[in-house]
Amino acid sequence: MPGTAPETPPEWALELRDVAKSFGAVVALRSGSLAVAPGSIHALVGENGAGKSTLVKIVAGVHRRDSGVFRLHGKDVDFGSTADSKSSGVAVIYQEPTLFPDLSVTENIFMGRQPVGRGRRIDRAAMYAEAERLFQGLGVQIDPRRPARGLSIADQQIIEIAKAISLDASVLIMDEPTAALSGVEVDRLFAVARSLRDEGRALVFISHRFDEVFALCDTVTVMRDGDYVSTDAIAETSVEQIVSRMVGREVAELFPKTPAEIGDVVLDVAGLSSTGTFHDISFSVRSGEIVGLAGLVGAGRSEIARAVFGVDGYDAGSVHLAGATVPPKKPRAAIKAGMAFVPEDRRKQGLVTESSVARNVAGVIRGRLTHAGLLTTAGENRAAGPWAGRLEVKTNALDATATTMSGGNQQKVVLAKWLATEPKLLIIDEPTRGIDVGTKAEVHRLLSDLAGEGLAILMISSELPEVLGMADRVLVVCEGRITAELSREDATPEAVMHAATARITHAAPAHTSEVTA
Amino acid sequence: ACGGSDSDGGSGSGSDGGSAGGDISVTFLPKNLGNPYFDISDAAGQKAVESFGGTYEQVGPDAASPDAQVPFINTAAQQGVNALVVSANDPEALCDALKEASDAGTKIVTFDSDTNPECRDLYVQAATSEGIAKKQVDLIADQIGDSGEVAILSAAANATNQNAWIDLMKKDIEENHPNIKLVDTVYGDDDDQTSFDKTAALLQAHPNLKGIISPTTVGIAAAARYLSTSDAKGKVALTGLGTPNQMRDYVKDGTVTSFALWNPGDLGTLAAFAAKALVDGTIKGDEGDKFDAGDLGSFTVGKDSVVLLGEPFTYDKSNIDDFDF
Amino acid sequence: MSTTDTLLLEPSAISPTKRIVGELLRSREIAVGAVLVVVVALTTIKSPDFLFSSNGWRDLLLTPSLLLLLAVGQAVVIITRNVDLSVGSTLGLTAYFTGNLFVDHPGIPIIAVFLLGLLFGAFLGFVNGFLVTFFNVPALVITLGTLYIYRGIFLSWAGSSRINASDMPSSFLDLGTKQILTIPVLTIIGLVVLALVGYYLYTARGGRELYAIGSDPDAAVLYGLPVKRRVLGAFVLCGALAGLAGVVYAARYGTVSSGAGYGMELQAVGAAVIGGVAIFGGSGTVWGAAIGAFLLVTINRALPVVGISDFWQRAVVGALIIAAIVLDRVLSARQARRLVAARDETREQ
Amino acid sequence: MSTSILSRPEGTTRSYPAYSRPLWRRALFTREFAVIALLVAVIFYSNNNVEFFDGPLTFYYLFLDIAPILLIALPMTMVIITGEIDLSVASVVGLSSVLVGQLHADAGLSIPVAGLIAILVGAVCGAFNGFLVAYVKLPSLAVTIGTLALYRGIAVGLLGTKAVTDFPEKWTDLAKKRVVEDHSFPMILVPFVVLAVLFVWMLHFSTFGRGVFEIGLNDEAAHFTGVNVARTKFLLFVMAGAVSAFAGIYYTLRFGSARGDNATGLELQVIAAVLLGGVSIFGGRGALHGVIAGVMLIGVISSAMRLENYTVNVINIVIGALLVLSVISTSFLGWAKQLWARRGRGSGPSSSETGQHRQAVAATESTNER
Ligand SMILES: Nc1ncnc2c1ncn2[C@@H]1O[C@H](COP(=O)(O)OP(=O)(O)OP(=O)(O)O)[C@@H](O)[C@H]1O
Ligand SMILES: Nc1ncnc2c1ncn2[C@@H]1O[C@H](COP(=O)(O)OP(=O)(O)OP(=O)(O)O)[C@@H](O)[C@H]1O
Ligand SMILES: [Mg+2]
Ligand SMILES: [Mg+2]
Repeated sequence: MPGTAPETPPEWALELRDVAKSFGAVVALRSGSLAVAPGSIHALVGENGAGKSTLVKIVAGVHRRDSGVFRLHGKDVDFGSTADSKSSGVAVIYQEPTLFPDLSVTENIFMGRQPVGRGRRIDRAAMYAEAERLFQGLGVQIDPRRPARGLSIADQQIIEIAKAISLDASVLIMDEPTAALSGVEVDRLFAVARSLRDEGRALVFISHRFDEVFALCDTVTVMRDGDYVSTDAIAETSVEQIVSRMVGREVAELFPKTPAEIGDVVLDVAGLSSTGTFHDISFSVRSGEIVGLAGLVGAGRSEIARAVFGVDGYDAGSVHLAGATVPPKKPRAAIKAGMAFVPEDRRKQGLVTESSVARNVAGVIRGRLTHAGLLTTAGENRAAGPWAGRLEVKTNALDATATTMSGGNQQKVVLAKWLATEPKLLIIDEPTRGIDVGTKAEVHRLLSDLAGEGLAILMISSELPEVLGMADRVLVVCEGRITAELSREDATPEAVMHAATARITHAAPAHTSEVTA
Repeated sequence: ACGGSDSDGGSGSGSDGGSAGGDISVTFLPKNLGNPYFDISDAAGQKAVESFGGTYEQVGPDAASPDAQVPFINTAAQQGVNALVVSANDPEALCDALKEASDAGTKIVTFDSDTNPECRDLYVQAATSEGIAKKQVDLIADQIGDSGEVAILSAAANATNQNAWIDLMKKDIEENHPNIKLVDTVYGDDDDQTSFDKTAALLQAHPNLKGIISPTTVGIAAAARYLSTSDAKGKVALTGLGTPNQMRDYVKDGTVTSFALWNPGDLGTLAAFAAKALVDGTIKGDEGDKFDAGDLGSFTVGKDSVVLLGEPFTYDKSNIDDFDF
Repeated sequence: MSTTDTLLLEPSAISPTKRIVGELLRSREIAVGAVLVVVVALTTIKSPDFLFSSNGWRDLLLTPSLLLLLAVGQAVVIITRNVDLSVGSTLGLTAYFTGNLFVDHPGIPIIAVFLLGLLFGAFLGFVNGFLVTFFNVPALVITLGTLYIYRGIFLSWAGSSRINASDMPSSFLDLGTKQILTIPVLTIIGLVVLALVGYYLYTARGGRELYAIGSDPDAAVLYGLPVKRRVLGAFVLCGALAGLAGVVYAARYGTVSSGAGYGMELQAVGAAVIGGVAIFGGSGTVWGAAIGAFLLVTINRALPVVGISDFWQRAVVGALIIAAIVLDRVLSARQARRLVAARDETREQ
Repeated sequence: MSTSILSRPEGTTRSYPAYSRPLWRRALFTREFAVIALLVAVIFYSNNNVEFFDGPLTFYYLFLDIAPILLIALPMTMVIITGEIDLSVASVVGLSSVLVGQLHADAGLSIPVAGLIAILVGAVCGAFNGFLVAYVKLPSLAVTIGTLALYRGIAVGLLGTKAVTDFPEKWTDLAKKRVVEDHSFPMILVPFVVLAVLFVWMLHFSTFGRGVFEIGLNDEAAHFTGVNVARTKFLLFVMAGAVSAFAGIYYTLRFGSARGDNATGLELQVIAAVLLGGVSIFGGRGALHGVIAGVMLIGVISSAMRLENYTVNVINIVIGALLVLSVISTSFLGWAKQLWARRGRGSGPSSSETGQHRQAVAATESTNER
């Protein structure tokens, strides 16, 4: 039920009307519309796969629309490449950071338009000075000469933002720029965005976090299944209204946490340390319990999880699962012992996107599927089918690849793969990152049900509501150390944030004493 | 006609001419393609084959290795060519393939570089190994005053004929030239660049070097080129086996005094006629068999089914302009 | 810098001179250069002629000039995360083309021959680049194919003819050894090319874009860089330099037969890798590649002088290539460990 | 979702078809099938048009010639599927050849013992490559360029000017013997078939093989699902070394001559054949039947062209062109298909496709390739 597109006022900075785009048989965008006025911040929301990023990429000149109207400042345009859009004053921050790891952060910002001196020589001094000026404006301290390799996702995102700002564009589009940022950084980004708006630029902001949308934006456009749904002034709408438009149905409760019976200790981590990443980490997870690992981005939560599972090594400490020692650096052994690990980066770590759904789902259990020494595709299909079905993965056949699946769907494939191993402990890193509300609720319900069945769950999340809504117990990590352990009742946003920023704000040497048992 | 090639080994009797010439197919298989020496001999071979009305083919690998030659021998066997004229990159490695071709009815003539005797019907030898070795030793001894350090720049490390000559040269030097010291043997793989660089290395490694013998046409040309552009020009003597066209400039500019070679064209011609004689049954390859080789005259098969072209000929400033190959 | 909260990363507080000195000390180019100096020194101790005779000095500079050109071109292509395996064949084909020019057009000016050789090589490089960029297919496969094709064309074209010294004018051949202020002309050509390419890569936008493309080709497309044009340019440059190397080959060796340039492609890649050009693109310099070429050739020349038998030389070269890349990895691993440890320190403050 | 997740009885939720396309389309529209079809076409054409091709010796010689490539292509396929490459295989062939010769001639060992030692040394050579690539994490292209020179250098150094040629007739004959008298299949095909079955099982029907593909597509994800990436790569390099050494023994016995320069340049032929057979150089894609057809195709074309008296240069041009065409065709077909699909849907602004655009799309999609 696509709504009617907004009326054309005299001067839209960016205007898209009934834009369509297909990739082979996949219709990514059926009829997308978006109109952004200069001097405003416009939110674009929609479920995973609604076509937001596709719309962005059409504006950026990465894709060409199949049909529809595309105007910039009232003029019809048709970008054949990203260079075209850039020269027309459009800056885009893509959903995935697109940095050149070998080059310095400054070169990353100015690539292709470096300040040149005599004889078209690049003026490096001017470039570094300009970069420092940009960073200062953003209130961050990054060595302009350091290479982009090794930057945390948050820092990468900040470079992307600096890059976009430096373009001095009249239209700035940000596709989920905050997905990897923590509160402080988000605030700073918002300040910059507002000042850009006040300079009369048009901004498009894409996010799955409604609090951010409401805090920052003036107008919001909702998309669903490649169609335009509605556009409203923020002041005249509500979260419930937007959610129901996005989903087109009633969304069940977002955090359907049901109390489960908490049993014996399943995972016991003692004194885990790894130089440069985390120190002296001790905690345990019981069966039926969901333990949340909270903290700022870059605090080292993922590293802890990776070390526990064994994809990374550690210098000291021990990991026990159901009483048995889990050897370090041996994921196979951890799996055998009953551990499952849903990593934070689905596309890079969670699954082999170019492999079929069946092979992905059967990926960990295929050792068991070998009969008479033979592992066959048919066998994998038989084993994978039911698990894909149980998690309601949306695919038309088991040999389809996960390449073009939406994030939520991919997450289900990853979950199916690990649940197929029938684990005792599930470690899940950012279970709903980049996932829309509808699927989010499904994932949460699933986690709650699994805990109800006696599974021990260690959940890492940067979304405070998720941690607070789902966890029985919250561990707060700050700069590689556990700075607080809070029960469900004690875990208020204030308490968690306090512990998460403890060492930064206090810079107290006697930090360990803050850990509450 | 070139000196040294007019063999007087055997009178011109018993030749009944190329009567049964008919449609004899002869395939030439050189060590590798693009080697100037074989280009000359094979071209002469072609002329000879066409003169008796046969069909000529030249095939070969791009690098001088035996494993690359074998498929071409196999192909010749499949095609059932009447005769295969081959210069062997290895005395042993080609044997089985040649035997199979022989079983398929193909006459096998080796030329320039031989296989083991039992693997072929006839070997057309340019000159006796002793003769070639002695010639080169004599030339270098002459040029350096019969004393001092010399080195050898050879082709591939496993080249049959090269190694045979090198052994004979060593012996000859030991026995007859006590003041000459053979200090090094290096291998240029019959590649211009490698031979060139190895020459440079020889001069670096042996500051007292007085002479270089390079018993291969590629090697001697590359060495001459290096010497002609270096301080050692005129101080380090160079000799060996070379073709006049490649060496002319270096003889004239004084880098090289003299070098030796038979006429590779005559070698090709003789091989072609030998092949024909085998095919039409004039000879069997036994010792004492006689056959006619067109302008070259008549030849007699010697011990081990070897036909000898003659002795190497010495080229120097006085005669080099008389030759064009 | 007024903000003092979240110290994401430490900006460089050290002085510029200290930083530059530090960078130099850590640079791969210096390390390889040092090895080169050691090799030359050791060999010279063994045989002073290696450096101090006029021939020794000349050959020291002259012999690597061929590989230098190939390595520079190869480095540019590798920086864009591609590779050109056809350079050896391109060199051979151009060398033969060069010789033929003299045969067919006696009296042709030498500068014209250099230009035509360059153009001919550029054309062969263009074919590679076109196939790679237009069809979006892996360079390794394409250039493996053209390695065979170019060499096949070379052999068919050359057939039974070859180019001898007498086919080329002596003024051209003299270039092979001519020296200006004791520096051989061919080396000067190589060094000028090196300087031009190095300068372009470091100071021009286009040069930096080559690094960006190699660092992450997909990001380069999203960024709006002219990826195809740049990669095509890199291949054309590599081909042109291989073509130039072909002319140099003809001048230096005075003879061109079908073996010219055989197997040089792996040497060129090897030189670039030894010189610190990352095989997966995005980093390294042509200076490094040039020093790598000098090292590779000089080791080859030094081995016989220090008395290592002819037969073992290839083994030693192989071992040295391995040693160079292992050393590089060890050094960078140590640096990474230092960075990690430094993170702890900043946290403890 | 109130019922149990972990142990819910099957069949309560939706089920999926196993395949999205019918069998014939899955079978016919593959690179492998295209190579096989081309091979059949070339054989058919040659049988009718090339004199002597239908003779009794053609396939016998063909198999003798391509046997080393066939053998080495098996492990090489797996190495390339993991996204690595091994350029040192031909040098291992040379080294093994020299070792067999020296151990037999100088040390007086029997051929089987000498061969076994050579295979062990080959495995050690492979292990050295594998160690540097898998555990030290060096790029395989660079590592094996180094060992290409190193192993060849050792082979040449060990042997010097000597060439060992006196091998017992029993063994040299075996290398050329036919499986059944008067048939075209030489004995070397027996170990090849055994190895081929083993490798097909390993690559296509074992958990190890699934890991190999996953490593090629996404080695990080493979690591996260418990695939031992380093050990897998290491083992593959060991296999490549051992099989190359075995090929070296065959080489030595077939030619009756142990030489350090045996099989020079073979590595590029093997890689060309593997790539022609449909294996992606970026890893993750490929199948052994395609590779075997690819090796055969190169062999048959060379054989037919030699019978037509083409020399090696023309054959090289054809093989090179085939390699280029084979990779171009895939991307060309994909592009044509895309264009076709778009045409079918009617015109829009996109009917004026530019190269730039294709590039951008290809780049976003080419992540598949990597
Ligand atoms: N290159 C492509 N090829 C094929 N299908 C694609 C491609 N890019 C996107 N799609 C499909 O188009 C649809 C829209 O994707 P898009 O990335 O625009 O969604 P989105 O709204 O940005 O979702 P998210 O919130 O998860 O980022 C999805 O179904 C996706 O699978
Ligand atoms: N000061 C630093 N310099 C360089 N890299 C850093 C620094 N601090 C953190 N990192 C890196 O940034 C990355 C982010 O850390 P990590 O993923 O463990 O954080 P997290 O708490 O799991 O956050 P999230 O999962 O929400 O991104 C890590 O790879 C870490 O090594
Ligand atoms: Mg998106
Ligand atoms: Mg994390």
